[in-house]
Amino acid sequence: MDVYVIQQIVNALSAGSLYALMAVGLALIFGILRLINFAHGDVMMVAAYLAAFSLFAGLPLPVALGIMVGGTVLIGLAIERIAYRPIRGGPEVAMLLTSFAVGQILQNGTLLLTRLASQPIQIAFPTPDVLQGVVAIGRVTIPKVNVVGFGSGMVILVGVMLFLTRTRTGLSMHAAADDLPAAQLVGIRINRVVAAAFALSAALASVAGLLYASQAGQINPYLGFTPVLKAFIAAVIGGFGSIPGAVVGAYALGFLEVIPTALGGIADILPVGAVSPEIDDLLRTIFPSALGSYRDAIVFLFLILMLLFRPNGILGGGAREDVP
Amino acid sequence: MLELVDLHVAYGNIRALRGISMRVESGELVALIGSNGAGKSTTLKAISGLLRPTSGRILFEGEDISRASTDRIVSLGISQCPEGRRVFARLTVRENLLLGGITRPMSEVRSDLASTTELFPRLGERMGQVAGTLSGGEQQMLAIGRALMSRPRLLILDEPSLGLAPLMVERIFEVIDGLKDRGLTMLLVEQNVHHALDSADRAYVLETGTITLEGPADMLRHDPEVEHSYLGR
Amino acid sequence: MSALRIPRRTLVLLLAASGTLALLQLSGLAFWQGLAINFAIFIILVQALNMASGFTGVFSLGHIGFMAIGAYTSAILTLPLATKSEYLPNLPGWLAGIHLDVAVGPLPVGFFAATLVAGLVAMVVAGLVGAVLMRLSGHFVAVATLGFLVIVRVVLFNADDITRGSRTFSNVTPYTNLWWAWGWAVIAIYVAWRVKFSGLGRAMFAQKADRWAARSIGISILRPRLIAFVAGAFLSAIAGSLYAHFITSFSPTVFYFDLTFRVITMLVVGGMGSVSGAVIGTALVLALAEALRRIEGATLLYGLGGILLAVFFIAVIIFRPSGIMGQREVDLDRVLGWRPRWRRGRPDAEPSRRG
Amino acid sequence: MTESAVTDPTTALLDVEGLTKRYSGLVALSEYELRLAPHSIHGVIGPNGAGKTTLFNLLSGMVQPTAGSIRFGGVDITAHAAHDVARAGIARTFQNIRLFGDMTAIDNVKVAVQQRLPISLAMTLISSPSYRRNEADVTEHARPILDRMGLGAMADRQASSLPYGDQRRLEIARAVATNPRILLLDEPNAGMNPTETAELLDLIRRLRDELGLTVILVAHDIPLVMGLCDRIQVLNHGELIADGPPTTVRNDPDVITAYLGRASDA
Repeated sequence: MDVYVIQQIVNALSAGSLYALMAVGLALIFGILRLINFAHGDVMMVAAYLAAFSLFAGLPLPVALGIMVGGTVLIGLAIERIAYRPIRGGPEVAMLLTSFAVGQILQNGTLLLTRLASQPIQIAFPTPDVLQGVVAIGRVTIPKVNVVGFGSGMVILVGVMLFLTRTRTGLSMHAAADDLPAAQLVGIRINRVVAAAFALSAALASVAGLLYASQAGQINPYLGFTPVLKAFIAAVIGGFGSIPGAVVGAYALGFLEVIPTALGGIADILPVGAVSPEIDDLLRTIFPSALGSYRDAIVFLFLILMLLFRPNGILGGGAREDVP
Repeated sequence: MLELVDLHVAYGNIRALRGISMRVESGELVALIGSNGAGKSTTLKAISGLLRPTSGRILFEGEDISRASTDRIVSLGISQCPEGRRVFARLTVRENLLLGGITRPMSEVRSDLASTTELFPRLGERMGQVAGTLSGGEQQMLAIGRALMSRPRLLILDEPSLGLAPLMVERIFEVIDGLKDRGLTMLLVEQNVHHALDSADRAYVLETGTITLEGPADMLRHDPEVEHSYLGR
Repeated sequence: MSALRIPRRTLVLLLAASGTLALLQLSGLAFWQGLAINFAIFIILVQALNMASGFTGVFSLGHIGFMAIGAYTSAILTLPLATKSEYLPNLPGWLAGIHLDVAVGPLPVGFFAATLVAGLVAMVVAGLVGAVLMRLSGHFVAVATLGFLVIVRVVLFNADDITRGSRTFSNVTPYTNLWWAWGWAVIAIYVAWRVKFSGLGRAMFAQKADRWAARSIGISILRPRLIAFVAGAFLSAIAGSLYAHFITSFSPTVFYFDLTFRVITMLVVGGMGSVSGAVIGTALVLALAEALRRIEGATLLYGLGGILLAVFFIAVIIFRPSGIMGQREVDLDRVLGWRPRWRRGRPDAEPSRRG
Repeated sequence: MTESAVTDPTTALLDVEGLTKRYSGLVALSEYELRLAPHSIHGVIGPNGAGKTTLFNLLSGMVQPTAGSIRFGGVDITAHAAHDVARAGIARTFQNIRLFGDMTAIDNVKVAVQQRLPISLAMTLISSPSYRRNEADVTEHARPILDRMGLGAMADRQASSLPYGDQRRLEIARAVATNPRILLLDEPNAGMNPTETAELLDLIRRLRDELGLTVILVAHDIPLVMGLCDRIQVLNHGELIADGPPTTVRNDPDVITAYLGRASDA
């Protein structure tokens, strides 16, 4: 029982870190441009492919990681320059649709390149040794990737927070998020600030991509879709556009996600005879073991409820309504 | 110091400015007046580089800035205090002021904080406060203070008295007069034509994208056309 | 005048279209017949999205979910009893007994009934979902409806007893032909056209332009949005049923984001809010996709088509953000030269109502 | 519009008590009171952020109050949604003009007129006789409203393409088309020159006299309000600091200290 609970907590924290890395990237860009960058998940996918192909090529790990981060950042910058800058300030739905299209390009581009490299659509990810295996603490065994994921996630997120609050570029991002034209009028180089936000966002996505691929063990061009949706949910829970909110929302989502699985398995993990057969039956009826497979549906139901009742997020409180 | 030469600006098919020419000399306070939709905001946006003119030139100390980026224009010495104040509502007063000096080295900016708060003691008392919680008048002070942080040689004020209590309007114009006494060059767009013509040296009247009148402020104040259309006498 | 009076021009057009279909039917050109059916199904989907999103400005990414509901409902309902017990052994009793495989003469009325039932089921679901979601606005409603799509998919994958889960659902009777597909497509176009130029349409477009102003004159935002959403769900489900009985085997993966994006592309290219634009956009994108598919097949560069379509889509958004038609309509009279010269040059903002 | 009519609660068309709106600590409007006499023109002045727009949003149901009540014609409408308030007979305009820009001027008015009539999807799709009668009715009602505002010639033009002053008047036309008893005008003369403002003044008076409307007006323009209104309220930081006939308010020491300053040019 203890072991089970601890493992679920570790799962939640690890998933939370992954979502946080993604959600902060979404929130950064949403804050400045009011753009929900759906292609963010595909940027993450591209990072995983960059890492995989670098490792396949026999490059040492640090070099492979460098290529992964650097390449992803370049792609993030290119997307901003080519697709998003021309429609900056346009209708929000147009920007959202553009990000879908960008996602399609990244997916199909990856598909095309893997085909040209004579690789199958689904390939095994060459997880680096440091992320393989488990850490044993007493009776609890935790996959290394989860520990590293949680640890590195924390370090990176703290770094991002410091950058955003302590540097001029960070302050400029805040200012641009508050009022873009006014930020331009004080002389902030908006194009640079937006580019910096995309670069940072892509770098965070690349770390997320490595963690995701290492956990999943396999990669395909479509793997970004679900994580970006989850990151979006995390950002909504935290109050969209708020960076600390995105982090809090991500960990909240991590915990929220393990609940259906945990409840679905609750009857199985109770020691035999701990409860009467009637209660056991009742538990199995209320929490069928299939509950875990409905996890995503439950999470999205929660998203819809959040959007309806607390659109400003759990931290948002009663912010000013959108009124004429 | 600033000269607009036959400036045309269009939004799509709509011609917002149809060839306006005006100038602001060093040390002058020039007012630009006109009703809504006459093209005042468009003129200011073109000067600050937020809009690209379709033709014509904008010269600042002889250099053509009509194609320059906004940050370049700010660093050349033109600072604009936008209509509706537009302070960074979620940042503190200090952060707002620091960002006002973004085009200059950090060390200089820090030392300028003191002189700005001297000018606006109310801001000095509220350095750590989030700008969104300031009153309308205080936000206007902050917006002017922020614009001054770039050490402009030309300060552009867009409707600084808009929506303020008459009492606060008086204060704002006291500040403007004070800046003028220090020798700062200013271009003022203002719907409060009485006040604007009281403070200004010269003025231009803009109507449907063309300049219909120009001259010393005293003269315009007694122009029958201006009296009828803008002063309501 | 009867309530359903048909203007002469419309009658002529319908007859011409029927003639074309009859010729196509007789020609035996299987490829072109298939393409024509696809075209009709996409027209229905795009008009559905046009009403739900183009008319109201509430961007729905969930309508392919209703298509899925329509496809599965209709497919299950039309399975003959014998196949059904074997194919879906764990179907709940009340569902297992229904078999809408009846025909009157050559006419499969069972299929028609199943299609209608599919549409009604989707309408009920849309009513429930929409009552909640239509309160949201902007891109939040887009993502929330995308959430609905994900929920539908998860349910389809997990409800093994009814949907066969992730396994392919096959053995569907191939009822769909040119006549069914185009009959429904004409209905979809008619519905969209009628709604657009009615008081209801005015309310939809008004709250799209400015919801606060709309509320200030007594328009309840929810009502026009919900009507459009539900009508769109009905048409999507019809398209789903036609698709199921055309393709005859499918799995939940079909009804997901790729198809959603395809339909959106067609609508945005044609012009959100334009009924004729939706048809033009559908034709254009369908033709482009078909051409690219052939190029992919010939060059073995799989993925190239998807890239080029997405690039095309971005180019449209950048260079012609309101699509080919915007919210305007093609003036059929003018195109066909039926309008007297002196009446030309009316403002586009109030398009002709004779269609 | 005599003093006694205003203070007698039985004749009040609109009766607002203790109306308060707070946003996470910030008080936008506090303990606002109003007894509005029928056929009067009532002015509300105050600087930006004083709570004038919040007041209009509360009165028109677009924002729900934290406390207080609004009674309209004896009915409590405090909790009514915005569209129900509009249907009950309170129409409004907006500080920044909010038209249905893509639609024609006549359609802007039609969509307001049609709110009195029932419309259903079924009836629309089969084009039933009642549907066609409704549509004809709507068109018939919309025309004269545009004509009254002097916009008859603009009927088929796209709303967003109209000149600024016409857009302001079209917005008022649209509000009038809902057949209201109370008309809320939010800075109707914003951006107008003195000549246009004088015409507007005349129009507002005519609306009151010819249609029997009661008007509440928010404005910055002190001379406009002083000349037009029967009664004036002054808001500052969400609080009512003065309430009475124009002459009283103009000389109120509180108003002079907090708002007017040296009141000479007012």
